[in-house]
Amino acid sequence: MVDKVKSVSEVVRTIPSGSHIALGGFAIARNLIAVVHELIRQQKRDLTVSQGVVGLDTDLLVGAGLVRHLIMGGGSLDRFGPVHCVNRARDTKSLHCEDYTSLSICFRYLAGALGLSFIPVKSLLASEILERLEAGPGAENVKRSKCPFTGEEYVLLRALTPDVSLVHVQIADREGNCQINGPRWENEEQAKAGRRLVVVAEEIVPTEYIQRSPERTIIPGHRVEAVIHQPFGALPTAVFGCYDYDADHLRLYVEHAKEPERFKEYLKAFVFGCHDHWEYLEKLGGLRRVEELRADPILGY
Amino acid sequence: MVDKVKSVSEVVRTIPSGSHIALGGFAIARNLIAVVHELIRQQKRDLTVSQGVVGLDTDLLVGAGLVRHLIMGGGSLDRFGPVHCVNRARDTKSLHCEDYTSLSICFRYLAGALGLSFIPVKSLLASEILERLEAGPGAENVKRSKCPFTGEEYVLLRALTPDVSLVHVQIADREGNCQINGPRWENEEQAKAGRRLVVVAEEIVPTEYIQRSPERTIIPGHRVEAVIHQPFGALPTAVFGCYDYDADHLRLYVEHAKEPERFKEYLKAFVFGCHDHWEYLEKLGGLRRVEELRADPILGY
Amino acid sequence: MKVTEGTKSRNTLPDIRATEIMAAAGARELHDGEVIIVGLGLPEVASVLAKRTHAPRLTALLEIGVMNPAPRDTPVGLADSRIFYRATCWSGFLDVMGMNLHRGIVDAGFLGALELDRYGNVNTTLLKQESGKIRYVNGSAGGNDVASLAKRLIVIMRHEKRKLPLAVAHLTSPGFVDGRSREELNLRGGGPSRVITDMAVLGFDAKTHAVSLLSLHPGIRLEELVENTGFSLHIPNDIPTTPLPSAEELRLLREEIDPKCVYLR
Amino acid sequence: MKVTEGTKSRNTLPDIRATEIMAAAGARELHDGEVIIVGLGLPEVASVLAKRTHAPRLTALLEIGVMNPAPRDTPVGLADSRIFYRATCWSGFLDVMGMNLHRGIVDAGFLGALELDRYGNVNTTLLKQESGKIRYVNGSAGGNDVASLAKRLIVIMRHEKRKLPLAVAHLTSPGFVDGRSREELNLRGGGPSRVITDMAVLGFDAKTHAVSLLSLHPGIRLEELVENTGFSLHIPNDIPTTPLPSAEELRLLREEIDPKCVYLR
Repeated sequence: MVDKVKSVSEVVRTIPSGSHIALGGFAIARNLIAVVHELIRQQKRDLTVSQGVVGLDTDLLVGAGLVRHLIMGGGSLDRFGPVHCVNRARDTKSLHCEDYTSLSICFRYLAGALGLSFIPVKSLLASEILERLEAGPGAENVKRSKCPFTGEEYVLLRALTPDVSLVHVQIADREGNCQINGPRWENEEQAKAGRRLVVVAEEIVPTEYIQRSPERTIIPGHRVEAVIHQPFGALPTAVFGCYDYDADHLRLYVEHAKEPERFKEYLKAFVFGCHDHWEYLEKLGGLRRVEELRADPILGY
Repeated sequence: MVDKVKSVSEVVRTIPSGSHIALGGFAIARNLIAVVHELIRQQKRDLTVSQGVVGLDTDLLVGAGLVRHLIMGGGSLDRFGPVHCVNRARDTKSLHCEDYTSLSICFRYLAGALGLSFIPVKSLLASEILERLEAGPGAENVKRSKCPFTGEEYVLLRALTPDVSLVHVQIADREGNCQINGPRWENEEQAKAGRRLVVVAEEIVPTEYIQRSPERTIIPGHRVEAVIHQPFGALPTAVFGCYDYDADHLRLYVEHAKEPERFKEYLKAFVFGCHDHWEYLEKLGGLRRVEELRADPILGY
Repeated sequence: MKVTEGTKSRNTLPDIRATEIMAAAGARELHDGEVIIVGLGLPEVASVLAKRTHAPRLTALLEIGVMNPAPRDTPVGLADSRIFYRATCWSGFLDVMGMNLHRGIVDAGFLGALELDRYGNVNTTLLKQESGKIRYVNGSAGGNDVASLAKRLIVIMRHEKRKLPLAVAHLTSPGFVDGRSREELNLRGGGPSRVITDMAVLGFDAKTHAVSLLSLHPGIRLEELVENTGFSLHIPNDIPTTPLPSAEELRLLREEIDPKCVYLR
Repeated sequence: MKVTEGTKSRNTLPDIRATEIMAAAGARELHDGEVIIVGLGLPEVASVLAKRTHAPRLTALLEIGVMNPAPRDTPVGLADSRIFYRATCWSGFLDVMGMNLHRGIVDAGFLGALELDRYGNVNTTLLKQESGKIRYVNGSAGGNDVASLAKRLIVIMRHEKRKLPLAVAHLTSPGFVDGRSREELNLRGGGPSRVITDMAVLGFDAKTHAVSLLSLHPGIRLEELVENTGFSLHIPNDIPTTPLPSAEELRLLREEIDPKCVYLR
């Protein structure tokens, strides 16, 4: 058994500026907050970021000016608001953006995970999403073609193989065998598409725990390069079965994200002003706050 | 909630001769024995059968002369012997056979499950398997092509969409939500590739049981047309967590399967000579025998 | 879906909200035994109403990988754990959007829209301001996939002139683009079948594929509708009135499905 | 793998079985930290031996969807529940063969063979009898996939003339077909690297891609080897002797890994 448990700062130091990182969050669920804060503190620049449905994690990275190229299927903070930093960067054309859809980005990761350099899809046709991809930086990743057996028209998608895939999970052992509770959106395909794979786990369990229900291992340990153990590592976003989203902090975030100047204040207070995720959790209200947010074992939130 | 529980004879009556059926067994594990016996009793003819790694179920069907066309990735009864009936039918050319590999047949099912009419694969190239497919009845299902992005040479496979996919599972509710314990080989892709889907369950549980661990639902109920409740429905093959294979009966089977005349005796005694699966279980040794084979809860066999 | 009052007399029946009429009209579009993909908000409310009335065997899928949830508390979005509760299956995009939607077994997609044009094309990506300036919004997520692949699409949205333009500012999810058939567009799904607004139920002409009026909600005048629609739509000689929700439907909506009026405001 | 004694003096060292030499030689081909796909029988025995000696961090995958099993009882095949025991992951073909093997992260495939020819092509599909009659056997299962896609392939088999022909009766799994490079064959995997028999360890010439002798097992004479090989193979001037299993390796094999001699017969 290999012990792969590392600190977040240690792992982030191994991710060079210019990398393509894939983030496993979805809107306000299981976001890679601890990692993203550290990427900002270490000022990793010119990143390419890919994500199915962009959430707070990517919004933070884009707002902090670290992202050059964004590959996304959509984005929102659910009813808390849109992803202001991402949308603003797009409005002002300070970000290259390749738009896909939930299915087509999942298929691009699936192809990557399976070692296929391309995969067909029946979405995107007759849409401006496809036209814009063909006219922009996505042109090298899509191609209209026909099925050789049925003659049906398809879009062929190029596989997406991020340099580093990052996913937040509820449970991992020290080798990286991971369980994910609740729905998994594109986590499995995205994780396995990565050339490198890092997981952030709420809880580290002995391998014997994994061996009791191996059908629940979504990511097997041998694929994982590092395991970051960071309880509450996704706050203010939710982790099913562990804790609810912090609605107060999400509202505070959205208020700040609306305005570039106020966003800088947010970064100063909650990212640059914190040495690590533990200090950040203190700013969120510390033990008392996380206990308020701790999930009910039956409801999962 | 729809109650989809039906008897095996009721379900088999809805499968016309000439159908393409996909079987979820693997060698000597989770074979569709109760269904296959009933297909033989009802003399459903000219079947196309597809399976990843052919086991006892398909060997029975082929031996009984019901199969016209076999699509397979391989076949064996593990150390109990080869699939004699299948091999003999191939030797005497009384069976059209399309040979694939574990991965390529899984990809054909995956394409079917995803609604893709084709999918690329990097297996089969430079092999006689591919040459024989191209020269025989498989010619319309494979095509060499290049990746439009990388130029890499691939084999494109046509999707496989069986008329009826059948899978043996440990647990289902009355609507057809299924859990599978142990490894799942190509069960999920094969089941979801089917135009119709029938499951045989060892145990029927209330839907509330399913709702306690929805991450374990491998096949969702709305995909399922019928649920056959048949405890010990896979004997003499094993069902992980429920019972071990019946080694004595497997040896007896292989001895009979070696010779066409003796195979007829086997069918007479264990298939035609039994009105239903309960009678067959009595012939295997009834309650006393199944209790001997019942799985240890820790070991699963 | 936040309701901001416009210039029109939406709510002529003081006891029944426009959103309640919409939810009931939406529920009536769903048939028992169907498999549907729903977005959050009124589509989800309408699907729960259908399930509790005439369509108990409806299967509801959420793109994130949730089937048949029965939430106890009102979720704020698809990523809210509240909507995972008591589901019968948790999987992911590949299963819901791939092995169900792309597989061709989803009978109806039920979504909201930022803009919808006369051929049922939907925009959820960006808005063009009068100055010509572009403001990005959420993008497609599963919207384009559902519009492309579901056997039919039901859209539920506020009836405002700027939200129903002649042509959308960005064609995120195709309807009958340029009035062409779905076959011509190489799309598998049947395309938009209904648009349910707070003024009317709209359909699509079988030949021209353009939006046509199917029924006006009680108390809405035809002139109001025309005034608040950005394109000319086919209007039948006899205009039916959208049925009001029944007393039982209202009770379910108000007491059980959205008692806190999160989506029925 | 049932052992039927041939015409050769396989077992010159009365205390050590040929299968034990094979298992130890196979284990030495596996390096710590590698990801391997193993077939049942001697490949699995060898991989467990490697894991218990020099390669504790070896990851062993079974195509059926089992990772790192630690069986307590000897399984009769891949479908035997005994080999599912204490695994760290249960999935399926798509994960093991797709998301690992086809993804290109499997360092070595370790399989048996019915026939293997001078370019390392493997047959597991059929046998041609001397009468010309064809007898079908098991087919490929994962064999072709592993041979096509693993970074290198290790084959373990009995050394018999009919099992090592000039050309296989059916090319199920490609090696260096017609002596061509893997690039020319459009195959991703590196191809066969070792053939471990009960007489010798064989390799492949970097230029000709033909089988060459790497070492003879203790007590095996070169003439015997040549006599029992169906093709001419490159023989070095100095022929090394395959190391015997160490005392500890023998103890592990006999007392812990296959105490009932199911595979080490």
